[in-house]
Amino acid sequence: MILKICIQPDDFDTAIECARLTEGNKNVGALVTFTGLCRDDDGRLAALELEHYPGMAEAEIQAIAEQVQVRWPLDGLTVIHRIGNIKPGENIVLVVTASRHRRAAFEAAEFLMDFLKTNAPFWKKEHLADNSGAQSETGWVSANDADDDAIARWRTSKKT
Amino acid sequence: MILKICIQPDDFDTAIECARLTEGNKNVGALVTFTGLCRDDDGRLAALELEHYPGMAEAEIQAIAEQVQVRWPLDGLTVIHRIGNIKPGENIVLVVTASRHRRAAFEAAEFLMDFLKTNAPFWKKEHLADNSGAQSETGWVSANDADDDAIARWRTSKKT
Amino acid sequence: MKIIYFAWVRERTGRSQEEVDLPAGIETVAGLIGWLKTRGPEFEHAFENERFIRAALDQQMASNDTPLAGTSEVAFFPPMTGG
Amino acid sequence: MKIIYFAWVRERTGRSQEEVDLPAGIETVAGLIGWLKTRGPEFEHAFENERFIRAALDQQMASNDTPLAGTSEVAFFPPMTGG
Repeated sequence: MILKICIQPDDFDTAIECARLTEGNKNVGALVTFTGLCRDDDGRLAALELEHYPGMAEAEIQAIAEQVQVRWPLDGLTVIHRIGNIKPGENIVLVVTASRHRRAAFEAAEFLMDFLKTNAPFWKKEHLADNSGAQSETGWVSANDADDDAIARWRTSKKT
Repeated sequence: MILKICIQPDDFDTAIECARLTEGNKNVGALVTFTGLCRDDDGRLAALELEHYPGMAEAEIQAIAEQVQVRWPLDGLTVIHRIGNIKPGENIVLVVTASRHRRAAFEAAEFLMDFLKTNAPFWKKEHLADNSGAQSETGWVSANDADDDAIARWRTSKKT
Repeated sequence: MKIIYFAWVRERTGRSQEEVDLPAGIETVAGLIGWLKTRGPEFEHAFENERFIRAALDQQMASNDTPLAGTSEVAFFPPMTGG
Repeated sequence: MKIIYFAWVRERTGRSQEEVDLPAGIETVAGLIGWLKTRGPEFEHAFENERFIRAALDQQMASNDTPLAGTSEVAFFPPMTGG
């Protein structure tokens, strides 16, 4: 099982990350990628600023990755999270999962994103295109209930 | 909503297909790709031969894509299925979904693959590396119950 | 009426497609399969286990009792295994 | 003891990290927050709604009643919003 966890200011190349998980392993039948991009919310947003807790952020992703490996048989797992200033249309996060079968690859990627959102210490601050727009006091994005609901479903019942 | 459905002998370039769905649309926050690859089953397999029913295969994928669009708000959906001779390690099928939020992108891609497997008229024939190995009469892959179970879950209950 | 065969149904019948003149009284998919099986051992073999045969009428999935009336293209094939 | 602040907790307290000497009797996360709030209006403001404050002790998530004993690094931050 290949595992790569990386927190970096630079953009990533999804094709290269996919190739890393499949090259030389012809037992991979399913490859799933999730890319989270910075939306501009119909022009409202100029940029996102991504802050993280160095050390703990890597450790939390590692802990989630370990849970993933217990639940699903994977051949490879890659998580890359960008930090710093990110403009609309740019990549924020990449998850790649490789497995023999599609169900494991899909569920592992979804689980990892759900827990990363709620458990990994990253924070987003919005910089607006037009400062007259409605905004929270300081621009920091609030955590949302949907993300808490997303992780709850993995606890209450195993997906079938 | 951008929709592309293609059945072709040639390989596809996932990066190009992703770019088609995100370029010029800064409201895409989530991009999911599923790539199905030809496994060699620990060296057992020399190649897969993919046969399809021209016309009906495209129409069935189109019908599944329409169901997907009713259930999830997508910005883009791409399905490419290869036919002909495919060697271990090579790509067979690509699904790309683009949406504002990750749940829609994940579920739409998974739903599309589940129904494509069961409803789209494609058939796989195995060519073995070593003909002495166990094999069904003619090498044609049998449909498996897990795939029928996979589509049943979308009918009996909406995933939360 | 045009009949198309795919995968092992094609291999067993030894043809990928053919034009047939249906005898009177053949009105459903099941009736057509029954008649095809009388045409020789290769058809007997292809359709010996009807549980593994799927049929489409003009590219729409059909069941055993779907009427053939108005159909110009019938396809027979095993359960799908794409993706 | 080292204290680190992130996101709007950092902005409100006006510092990203500091070394503090804990007064005697401060034994839990809740106790530490209570004491920090006595240090000035910027801390009062940062911790005014404790429902939105998360704490980690040596990079492990902690709750209000987690004991501080043996901790060298405490972090305070809002609920996570990565991904």
